[in-house]
Amino acid sequence: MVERNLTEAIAKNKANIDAIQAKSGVDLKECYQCGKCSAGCSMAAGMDLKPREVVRYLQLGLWDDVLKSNSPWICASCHTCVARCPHNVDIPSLMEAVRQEAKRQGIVPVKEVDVFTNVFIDSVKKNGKLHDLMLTGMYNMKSGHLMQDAWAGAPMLKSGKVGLRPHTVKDKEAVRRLIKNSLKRGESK
Amino acid sequence: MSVDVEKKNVDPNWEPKILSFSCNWCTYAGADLAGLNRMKYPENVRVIRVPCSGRVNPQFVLRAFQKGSDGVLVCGCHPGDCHYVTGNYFTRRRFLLMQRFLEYNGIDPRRFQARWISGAEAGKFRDTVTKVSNDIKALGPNKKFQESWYKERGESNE
Amino acid sequence: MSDIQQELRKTARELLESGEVGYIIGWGKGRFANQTHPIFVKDPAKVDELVWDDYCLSTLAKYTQDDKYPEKKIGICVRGCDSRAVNRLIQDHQLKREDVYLIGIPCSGKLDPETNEPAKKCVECAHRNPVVYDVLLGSPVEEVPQPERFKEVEELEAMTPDERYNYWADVYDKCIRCYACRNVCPACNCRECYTDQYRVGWQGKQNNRAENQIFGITRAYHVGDRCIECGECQRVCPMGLPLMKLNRKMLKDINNLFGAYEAGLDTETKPALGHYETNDVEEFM
Amino acid sequence: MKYSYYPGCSLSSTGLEYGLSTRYVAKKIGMELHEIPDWNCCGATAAHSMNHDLALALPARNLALVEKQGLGLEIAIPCAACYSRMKYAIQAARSSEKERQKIEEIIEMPYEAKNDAICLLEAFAREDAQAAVKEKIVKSLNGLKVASYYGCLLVRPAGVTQFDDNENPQSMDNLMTLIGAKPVNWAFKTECCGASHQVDAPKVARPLIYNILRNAKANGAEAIVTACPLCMMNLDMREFEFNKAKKEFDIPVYYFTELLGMAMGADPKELGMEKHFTPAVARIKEAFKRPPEEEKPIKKAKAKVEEVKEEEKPKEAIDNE
Amino acid sequence: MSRTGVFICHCGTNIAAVVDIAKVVEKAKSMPNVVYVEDNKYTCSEPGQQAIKDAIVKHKLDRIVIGSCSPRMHEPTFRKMLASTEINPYMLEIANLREQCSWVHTDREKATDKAIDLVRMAVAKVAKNHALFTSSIPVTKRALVVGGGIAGIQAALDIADAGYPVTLVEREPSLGGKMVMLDKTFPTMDCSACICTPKMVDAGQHPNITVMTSCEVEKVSGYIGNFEVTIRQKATYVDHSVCTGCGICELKCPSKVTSEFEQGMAQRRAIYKPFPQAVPAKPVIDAANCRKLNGKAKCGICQTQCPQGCINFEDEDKLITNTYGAIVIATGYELIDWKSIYGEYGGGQYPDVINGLQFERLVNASGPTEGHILRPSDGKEPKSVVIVKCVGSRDPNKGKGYCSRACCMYAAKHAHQVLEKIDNAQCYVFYIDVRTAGKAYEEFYTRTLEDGAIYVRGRVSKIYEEDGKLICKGEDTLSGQTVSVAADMVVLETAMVPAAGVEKVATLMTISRDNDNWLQEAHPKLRPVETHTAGVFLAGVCQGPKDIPDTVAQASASAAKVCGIFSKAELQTNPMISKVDIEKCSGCGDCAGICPYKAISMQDMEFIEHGKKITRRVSTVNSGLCQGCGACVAGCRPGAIDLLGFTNAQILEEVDALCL
Repeated sequence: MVERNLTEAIAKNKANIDAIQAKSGVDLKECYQCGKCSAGCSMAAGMDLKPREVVRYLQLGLWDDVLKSNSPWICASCHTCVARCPHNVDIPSLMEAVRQEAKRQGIVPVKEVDVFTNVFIDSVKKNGKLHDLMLTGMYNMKSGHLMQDAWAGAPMLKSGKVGLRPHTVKDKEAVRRLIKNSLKRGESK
Repeated sequence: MSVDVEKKNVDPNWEPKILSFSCNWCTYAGADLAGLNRMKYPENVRVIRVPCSGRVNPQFVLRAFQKGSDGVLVCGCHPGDCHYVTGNYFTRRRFLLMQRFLEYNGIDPRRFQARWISGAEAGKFRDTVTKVSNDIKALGPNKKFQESWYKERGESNE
Repeated sequence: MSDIQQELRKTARELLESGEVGYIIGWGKGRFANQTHPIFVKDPAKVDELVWDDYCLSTLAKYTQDDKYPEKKIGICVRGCDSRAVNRLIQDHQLKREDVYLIGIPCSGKLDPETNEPAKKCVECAHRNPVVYDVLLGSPVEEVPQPERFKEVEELEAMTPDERYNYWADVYDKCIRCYACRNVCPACNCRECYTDQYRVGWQGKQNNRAENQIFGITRAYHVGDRCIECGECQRVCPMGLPLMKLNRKMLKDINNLFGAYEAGLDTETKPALGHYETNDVEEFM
Repeated sequence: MKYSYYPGCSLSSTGLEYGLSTRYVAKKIGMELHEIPDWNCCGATAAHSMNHDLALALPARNLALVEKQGLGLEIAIPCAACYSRMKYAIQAARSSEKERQKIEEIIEMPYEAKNDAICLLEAFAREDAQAAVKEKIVKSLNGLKVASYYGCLLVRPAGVTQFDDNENPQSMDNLMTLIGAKPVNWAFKTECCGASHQVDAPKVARPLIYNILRNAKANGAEAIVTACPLCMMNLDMREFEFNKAKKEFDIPVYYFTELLGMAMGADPKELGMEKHFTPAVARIKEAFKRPPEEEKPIKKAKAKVEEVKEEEKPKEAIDNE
Repeated sequence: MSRTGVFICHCGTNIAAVVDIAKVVEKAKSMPNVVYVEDNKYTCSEPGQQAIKDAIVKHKLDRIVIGSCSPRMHEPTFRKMLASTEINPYMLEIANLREQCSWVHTDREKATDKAIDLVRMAVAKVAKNHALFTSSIPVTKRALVVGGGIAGIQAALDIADAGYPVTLVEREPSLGGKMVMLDKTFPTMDCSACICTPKMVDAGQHPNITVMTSCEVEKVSGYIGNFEVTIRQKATYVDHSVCTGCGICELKCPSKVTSEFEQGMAQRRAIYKPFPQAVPAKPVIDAANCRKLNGKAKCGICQTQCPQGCINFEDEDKLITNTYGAIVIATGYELIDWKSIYGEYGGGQYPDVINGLQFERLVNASGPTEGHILRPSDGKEPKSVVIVKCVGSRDPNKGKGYCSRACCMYAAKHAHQVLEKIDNAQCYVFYIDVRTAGKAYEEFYTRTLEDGAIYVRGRVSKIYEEDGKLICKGEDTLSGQTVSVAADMVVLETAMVPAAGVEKVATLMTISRDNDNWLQEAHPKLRPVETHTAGVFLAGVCQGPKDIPDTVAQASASAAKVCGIFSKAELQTNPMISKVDIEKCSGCGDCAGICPYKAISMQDMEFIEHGKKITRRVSTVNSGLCQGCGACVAGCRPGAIDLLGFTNAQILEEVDALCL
């Protein structure tokens, strides 16, 4: 690990880190690094930076490491960490803010999660409701895991759990408009 | 003959004279603590030390306005923390009524304030004093209830 | 009206003759038909001077303060407001219940001598029947609820601070500091009023607007939580100052802040400034 | 027991049996569920992952439709993800006037956040529902050891859901005792099941399911009961997947409404129970055939005896045992 | 005409740096009644005070105004100085030119104007001052100590050794408090019983100490030197004057109850001594669980078995009232109820997850397991023990925000005891920090490391039972790894919280509490054992979490304060109290209703009015009880009652001086 120059890192990234705190409503100074969040995190095993370390890196101004880390994408936002945190540090919101900022900068460490989100929203944009067949079909194709969970396809079709015809919302237009409005507003913020 | 001095152009370097009654055990100690921490606040407030905010007779507030004060601030311990156990409960009732009565008689509500400030709340003392003197500096000199009003205008209805 | 007057005179004669009462305070006629004045009847023969008509306006209870240590009981005619005045004096320990014999007379309101219209204080009266008495002449009258008890106060409150100041400035400019309001008020029962203590420095004697304002506001503040709303101060004021608007403002705030309150209905309910509740309204945090 | 009803996308697809069993049990106990006309998908994790406003707008449209429906009822929501998103939307709209107007602008519909939302489990956990369920029970699970699994979104974040305890919830356990099952005291009641990460991050998410099943098995669970279609699919499908590789777990997974339905005498097909991955019908049928538990009734009997003794000699105290 | 002297202090540069002293001196000369003005670099210093004394003589001054620091600082000093001159110490007013002027303002000109105003106000007020004289009140030289833990015992012993009688009140059936429950004490590892029980016995047998166990303070009135305290002696149904403590009754008693002393890990009888070395070593009956007293059965075996016949079932609470000169409060603490807060640690469903005091009982020789560390669930010896620190402490979200100070050290002690008593045991300590701020504390911690305790830095997130093991999931933040430990037993070092019922004691003594409910000391650094109520002192953890050395130090400190009061024959009362002008008083009684100290009573007095002898009701003030708050003065409409030192005239003068 190359030696990290903190004076530089903090000077360079102070603005970004203040912005992330404002967006997520988290005050990084409140965390005294007790580790209870990492210990209780169900997805910690798969994260390169565990929740406490994400907060620590941001406290030290190491912004780029956090942007490139897969943790914000692996986080299942199950809220175990914030429920047990002595200072109520809202890590799920922090992870969400970092994920959206990384996406904005085109950094996607876990392609599958991004694909899944986009395919999900596309399906809702199309029918107003989620169409499972389209979700798994498009996801497998776009993520490259063509045969993932294929074995489950047959039983699902047989039991009628997954139908060819999507369930749709009559006023699909209203749903599409509200999705467009939200995303348009998103860019401006 | 009305008195409408309030809203006219207030000359900028006029300094209001604000009187504050502070209870010895809490607010006066808080004010001293503000001094200890070298906090800064405007010079317009003069503090009269009283043993308890319960000692402050509402007539003193009337007297202050009559003799030319531009604002009055009564401070004491938080209810429940009074060194004399129940002093500030009476203060609260007396000034809940006097505050409304002054307003009813035409005094601008911002000219009379009461606050609970404990011995540890040096910051709150500074902020309260700063806010009160800025409010009153904006309001301009108080001409209501004042004896001096006669001297200036020469009118008398003796 | 006259049969109550007969009964009043009969009761007075019996009381005086039995010696139970040293003298009786009631209303008597002067030169003018539309006026009465307080009289003190000692001699049973003179009971016919006592009258009961539409012009018995003055409150009699305060006169007991001139004879604080009577040998015998003092008889007083008490209407609704007088009886509350007696309660007021008893609660302030200036009068003992056993020193007075109260002749209760339900009152359906008196007339203002100048206008011959019902007197303002009677129109606004919420307790026409005596709340305490030893004997009751005639049957109780029907009470008139007063929903607009604080209407005048609300009208003033609607004004801007400057308008209000100018309103009161005009009022206080007229005050001549005759202290009639203080002398007639049952709540003003101090041995030595603060206005007479010039050496302590409370209040100047000058008759200018500032001093008048200080006197007016201080007196209203002193009696505010014990005022029985008898309206005498306003009635007797030679300059016609709207003093009840001051007292009612205090009572309105006491009602809003500390709960419904009417003074003098009994001798137990404590005046608002004499006690406190730990969960009073909090505005000074 | 009248509610507006928001089924959510899963109940007409992967959570088919949850929809069927909910309908069955609701009808049985007379709980009216008025489905929201033309509701749309709540966006679940994808929406809030993509954009904060989208996450509020999608559920808000449904909430606005409920207000248009005008029944003024609470909204019962079976799926934990939809329930959580709806709660966030209501809380956001009520937090400030500015926020409420922003939501109205996005969804282009009037919305005053009048109605409250509760999860379906809370609807059944309420006094009136429990009493109604008790009346309709015809069969008992005779002490079947059931581990109730709540997942995370039902009980966390506590500030938003305000439902049961977020470390050791009991509401589903109480329902299970109603139908004769014996709730298992296990530790993974509220551990996360990985939700959509079972699809887009399987390597990391799979062990979560394994740990839950392992702890349930270690504590002697004969069945797991859930109240969320995503947890149900993950547990049921992935257990089947583990067992395909190496037969390790024999813990069928149910919706609590399925078990309630069975206890009310429903036929498994009516509830769609045969659609599970891990075979589920057998275990329930076997439980019904079990001898009713001995010790519970006897204890009751003994209590009765003691009561009698006290009644006989109320005056002078019982001499020391 | 009064001759006022004004003395303006530079206070080095503290005042002079901002306030133009010369201008203030100049202006002061023209103020009414001022005949002499002088400024001085350090007025409070010896030469400064001497300068004032000389000026008094030279200029025949009779009133003094000093413009200096806050009166809260040096008013007593200057009053003492005046006591040695022929001016009455109360003919003095102080203008606060430092804390409320020079230190808080920067603009020199405005600050100087303010200083002049403040001096003018003081000069105006001093013109109306009167000579005031203290009166003396008797001191009952008997102390009351509330709480029989080590703090209370130590305070009582020190006061008693100084020769004054002490009443030591303890609500439990025996002295000892929490310390006597412990096994060993850090850092010396000497056995707690060996150093605590001898002190308990000394207190029990000390001629000057009256031990009152199973008692609670019921009512307190009065003031320093004359506290009237009513103590409720709860019914114990055993006549301790006759009982020899033979213990037959305890053996025979049929009903078993979980023992509070043993932290619920052992049983006791309905008639019991909490622990063998109890002082007094005599049993009491717990009415709630005694079958005879709670009506469940006729029983009464203990009565029939008792050779001395000291069991009396008709015993009732007794109220004992006495006067005391000073009170020491030592009500101690209890551990936070972690079970209702920490569901993630099992919420109490795992019997082998215990708290610090339960561990102390396990490892204590007279405990339920005679000192062998055995698991409460199956009685087996735990081979792997996890200790979790800061449970409830430093956790504002779920528990308390503060650090409980002592747990770092007793956690190390527990680890040491586990490794010492259980062969080839393994002990893991989950910590955030190790705070060893005491003599030989760091060495004690290092020794525990050398014993082989593994310190893992990180809070435990979840504890759950699987396959007979307690799995503790945590993170070692130093290595960044999430870790888990399979333990046989877990000890949670939980936060200290004030003892239940401390609110009642605080309200009785009119002392306030901080926002964590600890009793509020007068000043955290300068007056840690005093309270704002004169004559009431604090000792031990009731004032905040601390360990035994600090507790004992505070106990002796409060004893010294008490002896300070008792060393004087009489106490000087505060002369600035209310006084009634009976001519103006109409006897309305409003003031009596306002006084919080019941210092005002209405008396009938004889007067001659208009030649007639009459008796009239007037208000009278008890100079001992009145604390000088003035609430009555503001409630008196004609100003018949006035507060000496802050009379209406004085304050009106001050207001006028400020505004002209």
